[in-house]
Amino acid sequence: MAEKLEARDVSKNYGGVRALKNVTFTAYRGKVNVLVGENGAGKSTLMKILSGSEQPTSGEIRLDGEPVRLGSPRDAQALGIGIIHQELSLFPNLTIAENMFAGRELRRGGRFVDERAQKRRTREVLARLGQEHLSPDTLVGDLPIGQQQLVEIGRVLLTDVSVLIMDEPTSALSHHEVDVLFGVMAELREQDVTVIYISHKLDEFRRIGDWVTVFRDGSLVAHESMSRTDTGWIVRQMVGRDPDSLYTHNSAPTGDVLLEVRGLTAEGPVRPLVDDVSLTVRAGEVVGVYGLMGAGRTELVECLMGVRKASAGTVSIRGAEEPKATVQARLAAGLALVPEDRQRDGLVQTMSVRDNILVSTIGRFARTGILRGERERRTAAGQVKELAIKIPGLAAAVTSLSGGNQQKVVLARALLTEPVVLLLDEPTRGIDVGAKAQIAELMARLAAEGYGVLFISSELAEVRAMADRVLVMARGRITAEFAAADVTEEGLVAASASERALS
Amino acid sequence: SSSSDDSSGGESAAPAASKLIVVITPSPDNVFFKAEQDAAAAEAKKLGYETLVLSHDDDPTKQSQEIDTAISRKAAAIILDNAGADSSEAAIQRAKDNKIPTFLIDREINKTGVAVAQIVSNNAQGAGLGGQEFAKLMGNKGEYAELTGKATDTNAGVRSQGYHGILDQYPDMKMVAQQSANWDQAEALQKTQTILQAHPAIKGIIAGNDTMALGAWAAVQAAKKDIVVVGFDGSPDVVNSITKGGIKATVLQPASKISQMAVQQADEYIKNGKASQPEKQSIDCVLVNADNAASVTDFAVAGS
Amino acid sequence: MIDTKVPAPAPPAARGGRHDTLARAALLLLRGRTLVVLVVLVIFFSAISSEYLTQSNLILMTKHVAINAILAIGVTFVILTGGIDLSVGSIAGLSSMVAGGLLFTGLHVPGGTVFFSVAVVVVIGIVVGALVGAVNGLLVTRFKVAPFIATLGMLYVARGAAQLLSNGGTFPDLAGTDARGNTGFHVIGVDSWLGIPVAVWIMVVVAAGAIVLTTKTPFGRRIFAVGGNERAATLAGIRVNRVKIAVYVLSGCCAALAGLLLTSELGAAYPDTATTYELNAIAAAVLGGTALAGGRGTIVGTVMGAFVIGFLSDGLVLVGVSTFWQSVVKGAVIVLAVVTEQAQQRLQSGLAKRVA
Amino acid sequence: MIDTKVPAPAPPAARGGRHDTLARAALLLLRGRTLVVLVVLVIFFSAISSEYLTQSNLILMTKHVAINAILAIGVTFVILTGGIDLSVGSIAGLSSMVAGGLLFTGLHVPGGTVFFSVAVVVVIGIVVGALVGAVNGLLVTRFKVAPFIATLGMLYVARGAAQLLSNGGTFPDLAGTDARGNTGFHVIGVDSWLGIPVAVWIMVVVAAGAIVLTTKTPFGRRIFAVGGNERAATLAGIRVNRVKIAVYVLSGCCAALAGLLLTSELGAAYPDTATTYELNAIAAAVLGGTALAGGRGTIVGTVMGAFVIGFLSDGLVLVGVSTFWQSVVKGAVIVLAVVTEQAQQRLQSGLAKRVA
Ligand SMILES: Nc1ncnc2c1ncn2[C@@H]1O[C@H](COP(=O)(O)OP(=O)(O)OP(=O)(O)O)[C@@H](O)[C@H]1O
Ligand SMILES: Nc1ncnc2c1ncn2[C@@H]1O[C@H](COP(=O)(O)OP(=O)(O)OP(=O)(O)O)[C@@H](O)[C@H]1O
Ligand SMILES: [Mg+2]
Ligand SMILES: [Mg+2]
Repeated sequence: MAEKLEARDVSKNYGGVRALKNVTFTAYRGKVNVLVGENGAGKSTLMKILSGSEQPTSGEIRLDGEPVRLGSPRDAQALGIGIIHQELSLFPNLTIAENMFAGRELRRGGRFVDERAQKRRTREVLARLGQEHLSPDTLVGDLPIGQQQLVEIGRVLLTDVSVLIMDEPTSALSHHEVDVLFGVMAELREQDVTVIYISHKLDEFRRIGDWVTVFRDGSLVAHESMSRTDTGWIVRQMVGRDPDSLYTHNSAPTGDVLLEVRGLTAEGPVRPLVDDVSLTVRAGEVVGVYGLMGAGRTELVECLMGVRKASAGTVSIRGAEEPKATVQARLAAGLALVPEDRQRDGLVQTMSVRDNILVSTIGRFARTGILRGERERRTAAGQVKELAIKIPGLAAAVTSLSGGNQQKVVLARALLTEPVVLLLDEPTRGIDVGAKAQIAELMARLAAEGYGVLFISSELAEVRAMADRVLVMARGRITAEFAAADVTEEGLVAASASERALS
Repeated sequence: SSSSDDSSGGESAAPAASKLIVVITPSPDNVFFKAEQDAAAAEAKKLGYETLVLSHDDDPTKQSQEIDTAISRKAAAIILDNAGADSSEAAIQRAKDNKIPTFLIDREINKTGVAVAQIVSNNAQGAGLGGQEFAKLMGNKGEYAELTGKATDTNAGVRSQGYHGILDQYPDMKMVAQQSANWDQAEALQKTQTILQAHPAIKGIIAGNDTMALGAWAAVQAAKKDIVVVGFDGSPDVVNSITKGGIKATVLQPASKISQMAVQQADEYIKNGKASQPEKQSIDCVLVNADNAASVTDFAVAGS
Repeated sequence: MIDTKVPAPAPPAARGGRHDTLARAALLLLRGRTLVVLVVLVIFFSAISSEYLTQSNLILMTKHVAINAILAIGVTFVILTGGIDLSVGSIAGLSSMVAGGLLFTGLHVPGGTVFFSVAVVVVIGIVVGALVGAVNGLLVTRFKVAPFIATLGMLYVARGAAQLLSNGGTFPDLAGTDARGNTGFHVIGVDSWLGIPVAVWIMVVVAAGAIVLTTKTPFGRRIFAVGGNERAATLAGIRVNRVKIAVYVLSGCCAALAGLLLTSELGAAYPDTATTYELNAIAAAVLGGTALAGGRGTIVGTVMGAFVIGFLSDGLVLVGVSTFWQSVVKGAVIVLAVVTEQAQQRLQSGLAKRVA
Repeated sequence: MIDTKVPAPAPPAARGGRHDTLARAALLLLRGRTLVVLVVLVIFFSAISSEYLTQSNLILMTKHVAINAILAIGVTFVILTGGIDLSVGSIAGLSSMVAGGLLFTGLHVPGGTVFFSVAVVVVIGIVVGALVGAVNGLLVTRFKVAPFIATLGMLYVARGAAQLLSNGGTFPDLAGTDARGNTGFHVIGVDSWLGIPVAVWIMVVVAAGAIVLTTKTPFGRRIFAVGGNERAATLAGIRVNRVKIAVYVLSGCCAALAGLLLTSELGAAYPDTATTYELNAIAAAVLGGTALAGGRGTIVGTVMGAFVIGFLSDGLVLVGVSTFWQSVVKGAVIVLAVVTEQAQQRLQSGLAKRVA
């Protein structure tokens, strides 16, 4: 088997943090090389080094056996290495077509941009990704995050790459889109392209991967042909324990209705984004909302939280209607939201871990108007311990955490507001199995303590495992409802493609 | 002078259709220019003209655009306190090309034959008076500082030279600091305070105009020192200070009188099609000190 | 400062509808945004003064607009990348003084004084602007100085340099002499061609070039990319630093050109040329819909913005509003124009929905 | 303009090391950032002039710094939320004229003229600043006008209003009379207490208050959150609009206070008071490490920045540098100070690594 791209003895330090410790990693030509590991294990760091956007502290990179210098993303591109970054790197102010060709525009007459050709090829790529209905002239900033991810993927497909790195490309994709993407990857493999694929979705990558490499704590702990592994083995390598109790299922008895939504509607540019939605969440209940990308689930929770204006409908919390529909009022009434896009809506990037955890409830830490630092520190430290957030210190910049740990910071903030009903929008997106298990456990625990939990997920396995009750959304409407016992994959998939509202 | 000929020459100016006189001066937030504007506008009204009063804020470009406006409104005449001796010429020429006569007040330009009249107070003579009085007040000896106006303004240079024409003749008078305070009161205050730090033995401060003199005086008062301050303009605030024994002297420019003269000459020019006076007319300044301050009102000394 | 105020334009209409020709027309009108404000201004002033809407006054006002429009176009390039250029007024002053000095006193070299032809002087003036712009660009990219600070520093340095060139004095006569072979500087600022001032032609050429550059070339796309998401631009292999340096150079060139036009019009170069013009230039860009956060804006909008500001100022002068009120009205209109635009945009996306 | 230039602070040292006491000391020194520039300036000027480092000159320079520092503290609040306030100079001018008018001509009411005591006049002056700030805040929040434009408009409007109050004139004498019960305005700008000018005491109080507000109160945290990520702040339940209005009001109050100090010191109110002071105030904030993108900065840094600018300007006057060179040097030092800071920060994070 031919080694295509190798990292030899690579280390990377960020200040005091050792993100990679003497890692030697090999990607084979014409194979799908899967990389897995817990949040913060160093996967993205290695990929950034292989694509030229970070420099290793020590070690060397070899391409086709030759040592190469990857001083910038340009160098890597010139050598045929393309990457889809974990954090989307698109231009919200440009159209899809412009995004696809940013930095390498097609030219006409040598001097001008050939827009026609760009749009044509953009349409081709969109069609290849099953998005033929998207116009190349749409502004990327107007797209939901899932379609943005597809644009990001499309951009790399347009280049002539011999190595394609994909850092969690499917985190925002629906089942169907993942299938399309895997089809594309299979084609690429046929064309002898080397794919490096990072994912936290065990069941997914087992379908496509040829080789699997496991990272833990900045080191490479295992490297094996996919056929010689099973899910249990991978999880054992990752978290160092047995995977039997991955998802904790809630078993708390249900109590009073905590959240009651009647006829909630939010207008959209074309049709209502949220269309006459009614639902209830009871104490001790974990309700999952399943649906495809664009189903309007994010909009639903945004309306509930008061970030988005509803045009009709009522929201009652603990039996009392909350008419003001501002974020403050809904927070006070007992709702808290962990948003889907943590970079955009969750984190305050300029603040420390501590300040991010406390920002919603900061008013509580003041006596006669002055903050009490010790209480702040203790509370934040308590949350860090409770949610097992991996941080260098409370004063560390929140941007220096890995994605999963950032997610936990936002969760910690929401929990501090002492909500009655917790709204979680894709809480497990980009989170490793260990953390997923923790979040499942946490949801179960909260339910047991008498909270209500409403969570959004696009992963079938996850909704099935974690929810007591599953609502399915399509085109802004609730199209089906299942009790935990009755959930079937077929039922969910059929309902999420349904046109008819559940009456 | 010879220049008045070519401007009044053959063009038998048909009685101007327009009865509009455009008055353009620096910003009226300096009382001096305010007095200038008011006097010109009043005189023009008295003679039956409409007026358009504009301010160029010492920006020749803005002035040029305002002259364009005067041209497009077909003004009968322009009364102008210009924004720069050299940078105003082209615009005035443009007015002339469009048969609109310009009457300069307060500040000259470096060329003749473009404007019909240049009625200015004699800054050099005035500065001489101011310098003399300053030397006398200092007893012809001691350290002093000078605050000059905006370096790009001609009058700042003329006045400074006028002061030095006198002061440099006294070997015992020593200028230890010279700074531009850009005609500004607050800047004069802070710069004077700093200068007094560097040179505690200073006995006098001579300023290029009255606002700077007021700023310097505030600094002197705060430092509780006995220092002679002399200004230039004859503005009411400084005259008032002189009567109270604060600032010691200033040089009065007859602003209102100059404006009135300019409007009257414009009126004659409009009616007769030629200039009644030579182009360059210089009006002498008057020294104001404790002796005559009481008789000064609105830029004029009673009885002069 | 992050400015997320400018709402994303509504997604383009996908399907045609029937009875909405009216809504469609209204939409077209509203897309013209700043144009509406301009039209209101013109109607207002021509109601007050019969002189306002004459051909000669319109030409005159357009000539006055030209200077600010050229400055504003340069600044727009910089703002599109997410930067700002506060030094354009000072650059205009500096290149004015350089050109003035070369025309009036010539260049002293060992063995005498050299005079250049007007064309060479103009080129040198623009090169000076480009160089100062390059320094701004280097400060922002290589030395990582915030654009606001780098160009604020340059505002002082370039102005000081302009004053030092003549020790504060004015170069009074730029007509040149035949003997020196440097006559004709008045052409760009004073003369007309086909009844339109040359300065206006120059503005048209600059604007046309800038429109092509921003909308039709790869470089233009990269400007928007850098302003939209700098990190993504780097990852996409765009040489972000080069793009940034280039926009400051462009801005410097435009500023220098504006300074030369002003100087030619005045027939004299003085070191305070174009003081505080940077604020008007930035205001024109933002009035025209350029977002200070970068990534959004058009040259056409900027030029419209310059027209609004210029037609307003000249109108106030023409009808004889007092200086103090001019200041108040100008400030109020700048704000109102933007507020109106917000309202328009809301209306616009409402209409877009109906049309769709 | 997005400014991501200020690198994230290095993570604090997690584990102690042994032989790095030296590195640790160097690190402490470098955390003082702007302080280093200030020290260099002081050493430089006192080497040239023996008067520079005298007690009386230090007191005087600090008094001059006070005005700009107070303006800059106000502006810092606004910049921390990601906005900008260009109107502070004009607000200072307006409140100066309001106070001057009340002291000199009194308030005309039906039946006569009312004079207020100095304390009341000062309060009214500050309330005027607060109101103008509130208008800025409303424009930015409710009408969604970009802060740059809203406050640029206000720059013109407030200045015009100040001029209209006296029709351009100066209120020459603010001493008041016993009969009117309005003497004592000189206290804040002229007098001293314990050998230190009252203006300096006021600056110390304002700075102390601002430090407590930004670092020790929930409101301060919210300012940083809004500046760091407005959407996240909204979702975290922060009333973003209230916070923004509040910072503009604070900025208006600080500007008004600075205007009153300046007026008291001059003993006269004129409508051009504090023209263009906004640039110095913003420069001080940015020199002190405040990021124009919002979310990062300290009041201590801002005050240090004001000291750098003030000590530099006064030093140049003291040693008798010509006006033109003052402009050049000032611009160069502003840029250099920021460049130096970049270098320091790189060095600093290098050291932090060693210490960690
Ligand atoms: N710019 C940075 N500064 C400091 N530390 C960093 C930086 N980037 C990453 N790290 C640290 O490096 C380690 C590895 O991070 P990396 O992003 O590579 O993890 P990952 O395996 O991709 O995790 P995830 O699955 O959550 O994406 C983490 O501990 C993280 O905190
Ligand atoms: N494929 C699509 N075609 C047309 N419009 C779409 C599509 N995808 C998304 N949208 C638009 O975005 C809206 C909601 O998208 P969004 O992704 O926020 O919903 P969601 O259910 O939260 O999905 P996600 O799984 O991404 O969280 C849709 O109602 C629609 O207006
Ligand atoms: Mg990662
Ligand atoms: Mg969603």
